[in-house]
Amino acid sequence: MIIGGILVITRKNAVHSAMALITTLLAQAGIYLMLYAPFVAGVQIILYAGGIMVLFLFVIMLISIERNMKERQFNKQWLVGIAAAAALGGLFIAVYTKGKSLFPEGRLNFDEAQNTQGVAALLYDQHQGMYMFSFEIASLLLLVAIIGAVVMAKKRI
Amino acid sequence: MLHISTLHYLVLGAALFLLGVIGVLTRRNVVIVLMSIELILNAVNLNLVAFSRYWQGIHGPTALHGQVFAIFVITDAAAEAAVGLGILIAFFRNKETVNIDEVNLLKW
Amino acid sequence: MTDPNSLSPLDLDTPDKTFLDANELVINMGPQHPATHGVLRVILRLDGEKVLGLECVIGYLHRGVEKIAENRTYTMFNPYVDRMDYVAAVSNGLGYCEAVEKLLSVEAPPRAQYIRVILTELNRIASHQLWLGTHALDIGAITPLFYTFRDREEILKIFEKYCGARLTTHAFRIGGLQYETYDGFEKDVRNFVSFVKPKIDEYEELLTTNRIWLERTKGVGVISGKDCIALGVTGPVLRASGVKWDIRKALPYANYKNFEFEIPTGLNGDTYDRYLVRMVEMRQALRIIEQAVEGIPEGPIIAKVPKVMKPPVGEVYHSIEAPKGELGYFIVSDGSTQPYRIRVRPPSFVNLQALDLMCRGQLVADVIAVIGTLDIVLGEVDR
Amino acid sequence: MRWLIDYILEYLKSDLTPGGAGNLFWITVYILLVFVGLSVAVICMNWLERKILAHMQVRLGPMRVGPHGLLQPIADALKLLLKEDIMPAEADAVVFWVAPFIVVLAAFTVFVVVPFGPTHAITDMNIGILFMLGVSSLSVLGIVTAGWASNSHYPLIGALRSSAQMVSYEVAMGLAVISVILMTSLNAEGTGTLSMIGIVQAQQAQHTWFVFKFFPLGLIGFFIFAVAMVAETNRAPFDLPEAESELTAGFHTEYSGFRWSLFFLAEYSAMIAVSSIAVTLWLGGWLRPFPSFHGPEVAIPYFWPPADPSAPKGVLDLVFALFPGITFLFLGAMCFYNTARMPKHPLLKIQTIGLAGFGAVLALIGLILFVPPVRDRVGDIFWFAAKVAAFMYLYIWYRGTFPRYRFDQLMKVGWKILLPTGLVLLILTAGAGFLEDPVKEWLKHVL
Repeated sequence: MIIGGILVITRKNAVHSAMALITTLLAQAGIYLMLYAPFVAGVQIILYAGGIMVLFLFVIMLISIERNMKERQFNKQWLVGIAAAAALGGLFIAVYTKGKSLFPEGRLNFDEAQNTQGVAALLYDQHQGMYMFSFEIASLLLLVAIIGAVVMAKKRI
Repeated sequence: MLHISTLHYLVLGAALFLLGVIGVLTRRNVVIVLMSIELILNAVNLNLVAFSRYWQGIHGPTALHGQVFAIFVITDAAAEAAVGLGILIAFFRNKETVNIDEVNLLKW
Repeated sequence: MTDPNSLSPLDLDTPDKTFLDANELVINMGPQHPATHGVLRVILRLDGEKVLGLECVIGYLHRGVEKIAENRTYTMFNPYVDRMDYVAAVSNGLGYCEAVEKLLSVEAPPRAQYIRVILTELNRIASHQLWLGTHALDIGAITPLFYTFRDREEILKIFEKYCGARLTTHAFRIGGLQYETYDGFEKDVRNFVSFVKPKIDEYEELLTTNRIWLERTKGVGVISGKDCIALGVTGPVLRASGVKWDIRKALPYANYKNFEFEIPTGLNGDTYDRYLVRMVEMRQALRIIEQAVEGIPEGPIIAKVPKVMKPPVGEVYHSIEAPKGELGYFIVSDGSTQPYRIRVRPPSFVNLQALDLMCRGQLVADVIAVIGTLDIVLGEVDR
Repeated sequence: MRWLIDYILEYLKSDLTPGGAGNLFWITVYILLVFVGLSVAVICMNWLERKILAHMQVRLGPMRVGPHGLLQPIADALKLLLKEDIMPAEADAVVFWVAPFIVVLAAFTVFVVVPFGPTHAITDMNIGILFMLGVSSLSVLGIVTAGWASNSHYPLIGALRSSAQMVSYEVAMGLAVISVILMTSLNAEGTGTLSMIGIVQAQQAQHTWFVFKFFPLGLIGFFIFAVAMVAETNRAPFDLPEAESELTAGFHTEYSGFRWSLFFLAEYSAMIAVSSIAVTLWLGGWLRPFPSFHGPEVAIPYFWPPADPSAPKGVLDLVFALFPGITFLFLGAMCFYNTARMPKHPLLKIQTIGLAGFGAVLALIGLILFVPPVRDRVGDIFWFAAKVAAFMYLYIWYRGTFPRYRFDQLMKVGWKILLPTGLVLLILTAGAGFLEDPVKEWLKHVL
């Protein structure tokens, strides 16, 4: 997964990057399964790997990339960028070493079959569902995104 | 046998996040920058799901708030990718490049 | 009618700058393309999938038939015409023989006339069947091809029994026929008529009300009657645009005036109408054949023609209604045994000129449908 | 050694899928079985398509290799394997190599959750249908990359077309599937299921196939899915990506030999996969026709008692249980009939013997299927396979009958007809499910 991530940001060819990202995403779906989150895993496969990545590949193919490949791949602030990232990494390491004792070791086993229903209950149920409103907002967001994307990409409106 | 605890997932998430950050900050190709953003979102998702499981350990199997959040994040990522790529196409049509350094005009 | 600012083939070399934003994308279709019916090359100017214009590049099958005629005697040239529109060889032969007969001022005896009509109409059906099969194949329906080929086989069998050849028949001679009909010719023809009638219903059943077929053909490649006349388009294409023009009725040749038949016309001039017109034409051809078989008179099959043909000095133009449109022969004689010049007016060649007009504003997939519906034979286009 | 045998035998007593029981040995066995079965099915499908299409088109089809061309697919496979594997010089080597494998992997992985019977599935995932849709959508990636890596115009256009087509029709497909998932939730607890086995069990519990549920609604959903699945697998009349008259062969134009055969394999197994989704969701999966009618209980036919004493003992049960065996016997009899019709010619002697042998094998399989333990276990698989086979026949039939859609028309059908219909259907299904019980109550009240 990490290898996939590294490949994503280092490949010259955008298609190769996309393939690496797909690998990463699928690996992540596997990790979700390990975390007893099969519904999220399924959504991950359908939406990310099946939907978003196809979109990416589409765009990569629409815009010709041959010329870009000959150009410099990294921008001028690459040193600064890596330094910033390293600083962030240092922060993470510090936090995790400090907080290591907070997390319990050991495995928890749950009934997988309840997962989807549980997620759905949180989203839709009248009594426990606390995310109903957010869900509607998300659908609105998607609508806005559709309109935005169409407006942006259309040649003549 | 080493048991995988929440921390391991967090570390993995952090690593992915860092890779994403590096990608966003250093690459010039807009497509790859967008893909790096996806990577960041995924890292966050991983954390959310891992925490959700941690939370389940404390509050019982129906405490799936993290997973619900992850689904929201995926939704958001889809919207972001669509709009981002739309902008990219519009941009490419006008300037015939996908180089992010060239994106320096507020209007054309 | 080529557009003066249409591009020359050389323009293909200019690279399409951007795939996405190219206002014009130039694509070369053919000459080795499965849907161009042989060796037609079409240069398409596209906006996305929309056709802005196109240019046909022809000549890949040029054999100089007209030039050959100048070095052959009238009799010797007769077989060559079969090779032009090789799916309707009998019609070509009929046109040529009648043109020369006109030049010589002879007339074929009535028995020969009747048999000529039968064979020509049989060939019209065969040609339309071949067109239907390949046209449907281009649009994606594979099955009609096999049905039409199965039934066309029966026609070819009759030809083979009659003159020994299936495709390039060389059935007629100047002045009449070479061969007397074989025993059972009339029975074969009658059997064929009753055999093929339900088969035509079968083709129609497969296609006429097929939703996808309707969507692919209705409103595709529309051409108005006025444009057809301006471009000289003839045949089913012209009739589908609503112009009632059929040389068999308008300038009767052979003995078509003896037969009762109708000329189908379309309303919209689109691909679907052309399809319907051809389907009706097949039925009308069967009607003519039925009448002709009933009325074959006894008598000689060839008029008195000199062994060595030396037509008087002069020129003659004679045209017939071939399956694809008006097939005309313009013959100039200098009094010798060889024609001074023969010019063929091939229907396919003239009809092909309408392709550009019919395809403008359509999609790429429609270009294939339109090429199919024009029913061109490259052997005739290039000669 | 002892524990291993126990481990193996233990599973046979359980009524779980191997994945559910967590039994690695049987998982492996099932995976191998499914893989081999699928490959054989693809081979049969190849032969059948050529034969059936040929007979629809008044031709004979393959007749040379083996009796009635029975060995033709094997000859084809051999030819493909021995062919030179050409890679265009300008192609992107890695992607070009990987693309066919992505497609094949996506097509085969789907079968992990396909339920051939209540216990005959590799595993029963609780997100089964989601998994199937997701993984089958991954094949788009393979197709896009294949088209792109070929670095040629026609494959690229073909790939773009086919991916646009697949993505569009996935939406309609998903809506139709959701309406079924809604139907599964109409039970006492009010909880639906995404599991493939669960969906079939819901149909069993509700005593109806979902095609007939809420009468026109289930049928409409099924129809939407049936159209979308043809488009999804790029078959006629939606075979634009492979439109020969326009784009030669679509995204796999530049492929040859083994790699091309992988695409071929993937196409056919994807067809089987989507058909099995349709069968599971609408046509009651492994359930035999009229699963809730057992007929009068009879004792006479019980000279072959079923292995499971608790199984229903109706006449209909027995009749349907004998079906698989009878089918194979019938096929065997057909072979013998054709053997008798074979022209008597010394050159055809081997062919005649081969056909007779094939008939004998089929008849033997038929006889084995009558043996009670086998009969009980195989019945489910037989019905499932029979329903899938009906879909395969439909595929061939479409191909023989329909012209091809134009690309804009295809998109119009997907977005303007199927998608709105699917949305309305979803709302109506939800409404019907909501109103079902009140209306029943009301009717009881009124009557």
